[in-house]
Amino acid sequence: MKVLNEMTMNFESRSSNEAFARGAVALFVAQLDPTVSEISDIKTAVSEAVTNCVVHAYTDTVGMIRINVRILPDNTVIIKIADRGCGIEDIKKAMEPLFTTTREQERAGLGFAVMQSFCDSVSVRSTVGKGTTVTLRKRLSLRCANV
Amino acid sequence: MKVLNEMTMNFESRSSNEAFARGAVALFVAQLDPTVSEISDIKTAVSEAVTNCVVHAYTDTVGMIRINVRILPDNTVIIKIADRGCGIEDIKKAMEPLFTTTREQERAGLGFAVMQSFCDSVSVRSTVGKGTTVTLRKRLSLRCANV
Amino acid sequence: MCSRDPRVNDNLGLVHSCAAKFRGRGIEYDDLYQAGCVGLIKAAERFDPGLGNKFSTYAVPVILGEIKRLFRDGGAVKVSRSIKELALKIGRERESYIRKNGTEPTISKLAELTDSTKESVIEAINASTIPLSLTATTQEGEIQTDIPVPSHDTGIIELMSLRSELERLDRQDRLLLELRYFRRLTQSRTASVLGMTQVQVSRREKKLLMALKRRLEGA
Amino acid sequence: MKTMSRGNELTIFLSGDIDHHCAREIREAADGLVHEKQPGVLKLNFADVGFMDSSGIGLIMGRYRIMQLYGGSLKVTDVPEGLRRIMELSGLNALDVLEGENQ
Ligand SMILES: Nc1ncnc2c1ncn2[C@@H]1O[C@H](COP(=O)(O)OP(=O)(O)OP(=O)(O)O)[C@@H](O)[C@H]1O
Ligand SMILES: Nc1ncnc2c1ncn2[C@@H]1O[C@H](COP(=O)(O)OP(=O)(O)OP(=O)(O)O)[C@@H](O)[C@H]1O
Ligand SMILES: [Mg+2]
Ligand SMILES: [Mg+2]
Repeated sequence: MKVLNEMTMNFESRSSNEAFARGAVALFVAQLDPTVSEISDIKTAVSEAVTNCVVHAYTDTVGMIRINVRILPDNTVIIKIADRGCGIEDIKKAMEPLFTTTREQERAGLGFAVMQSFCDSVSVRSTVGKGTTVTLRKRLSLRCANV
Repeated sequence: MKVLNEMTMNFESRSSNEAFARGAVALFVAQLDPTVSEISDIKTAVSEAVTNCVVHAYTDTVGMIRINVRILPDNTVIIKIADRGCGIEDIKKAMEPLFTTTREQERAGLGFAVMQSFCDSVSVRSTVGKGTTVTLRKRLSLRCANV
Repeated sequence: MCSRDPRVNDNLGLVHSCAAKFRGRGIEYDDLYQAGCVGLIKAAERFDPGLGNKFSTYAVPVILGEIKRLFRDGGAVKVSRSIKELALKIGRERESYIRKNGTEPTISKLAELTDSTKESVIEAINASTIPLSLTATTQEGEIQTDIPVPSHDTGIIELMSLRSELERLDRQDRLLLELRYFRRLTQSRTASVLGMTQVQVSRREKKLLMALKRRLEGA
Repeated sequence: MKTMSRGNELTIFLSGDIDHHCAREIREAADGLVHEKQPGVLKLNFADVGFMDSSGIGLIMGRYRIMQLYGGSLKVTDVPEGLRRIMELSGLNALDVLEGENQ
């Protein structure tokens, strides 16, 4: 499908950038004139994916995170969050609710469950040692206003 | 000087992206805990530079705009706004207040004057046919809070 | 919370973990937790161990769904409205902070004062009006806050007014001034563009400027 | 866009951000109104404007010219503190359109 508008950003995997990342995505999606709950769903899902990059992909280092957002004519938003970090060995297992590999911190293993609950679809591609790309898809209820 | 944090974004030169661009820069700079007026200065300057890309660099087409933001340890923010559009023939003249090449759209020819007044420094590099990069520099009054 | 179903009591921690994911989104934690508990009870009622799933795996989406419903119910509101309300609050807090402390609050201070996040403060500023009123009130009464006025270049002002006056001139005169003052051409270059002599340009220019000056001053 | 008509005075209440993206819409709406009502004084109320760049200046200058063309005048009112700097930078003071300035 034709892409109506598109944005890509690159930033370092610092926790201080988490708020920036979800906020910037929200600002971009705001063009579609969404409701509070739609924007808030998107921000929560993006936040989970970005936090995973900061916490899991680049555990003891700082690496780059890349976010790409596309707006399709049917009011669907596609958001890709990609890192070049450690990768995920067993994607299916990682996506199960309550599965987590970090014990020490207060991670609940709910990140993917939250993304799934907040988006229409979540897909994950990952190669161990190369990195992970999470693709979120959400169709907004209202028609495009400003694009 | 060491860069404390950095962000780059790429988006299309659509006027509907102008609000997104200045908003995203504001969100990133928010890490430095600025005041409302510092944020508003930065947004105004970025808006001028981005609008110039939309209006002048890519007059009858849609091209990519790239924004890079760096935060330095002395609380300075460096913002580069780059396009690969038509370029500027005479930079010195272009930067003069009231100089404008577009009459029809009610441009006042004040964009560069505004950038200069709202930032500590503005520099422009441009090659005709290749594109333009505007670099804005502003030092914020308060010390770094979260980076 | 107390239930006959042990699955409910054993999994309250799960509800806390789910509710924690929704913190800072404008709904009280207690309400999030309550909704999550409703989800947990529903999950316990519907769970079928015969299908081979772990209870928690089944329960999480149900709990999340129930919490999400809280947002959905109030959520048809357009972004701009809720943000406008926050913006109003920010404007008020900012003003009273300046009144009390004499300096501008930072974004994080404003977030603290309005019980929101730095990010939403910026978004509110981005999306709408933060009323920045001109006057501030102190105990002594109303005072005018000092607005830093940039030293303005009178040249700009004159040119600005000039430009609007130019629209009234006839084409040849407008071109002459345009070339001389906006394009900064020399008199002889201007003369050759317009098919005049340098002396003619000089005279005409002088006359035009005098007339414009009179009109601008008379306005 | 909220407007108010009193006598030969037309007030347009602008709101939100004024940038290049939305300036055209405002411009067209304002000019339509001016054309229709032919007011002696056009007032642009900036009380609810949160952000403005030079597109806003262009907007004001353009309306200034149009009002002159009609033989009327333009006033810019209720400018929030945050926008004063850009208004002053542009030299709008000299055109005597900024209302409530204590010269
Ligand atoms: N970008 C990533 N790179 C590497 N591993 C990842 C990445 N994202 C997720 N994982 C792996 O998948 C697991 C599950 O992720 P999920 O977000 O569901 O839970 P969590 O991050 O462990 O806990 P929570 O998100 O609730 O804080 C993680 O523990 C981690 O092992
Ligand atoms: N990115 C760019 N690419 C090509 N030309 C540019 C670019 N930015 C500025 N210019 C040139 O410089 C001139 C001056 O720019 P400036 O922003 O000061 O005024 P303006 O855009 O014409 O009017 P205003 O900004 O007040 O609406 C423009 O008219 C244009 O010719
Ligand atoms: Mg996670
Ligand atoms: Mg410009």
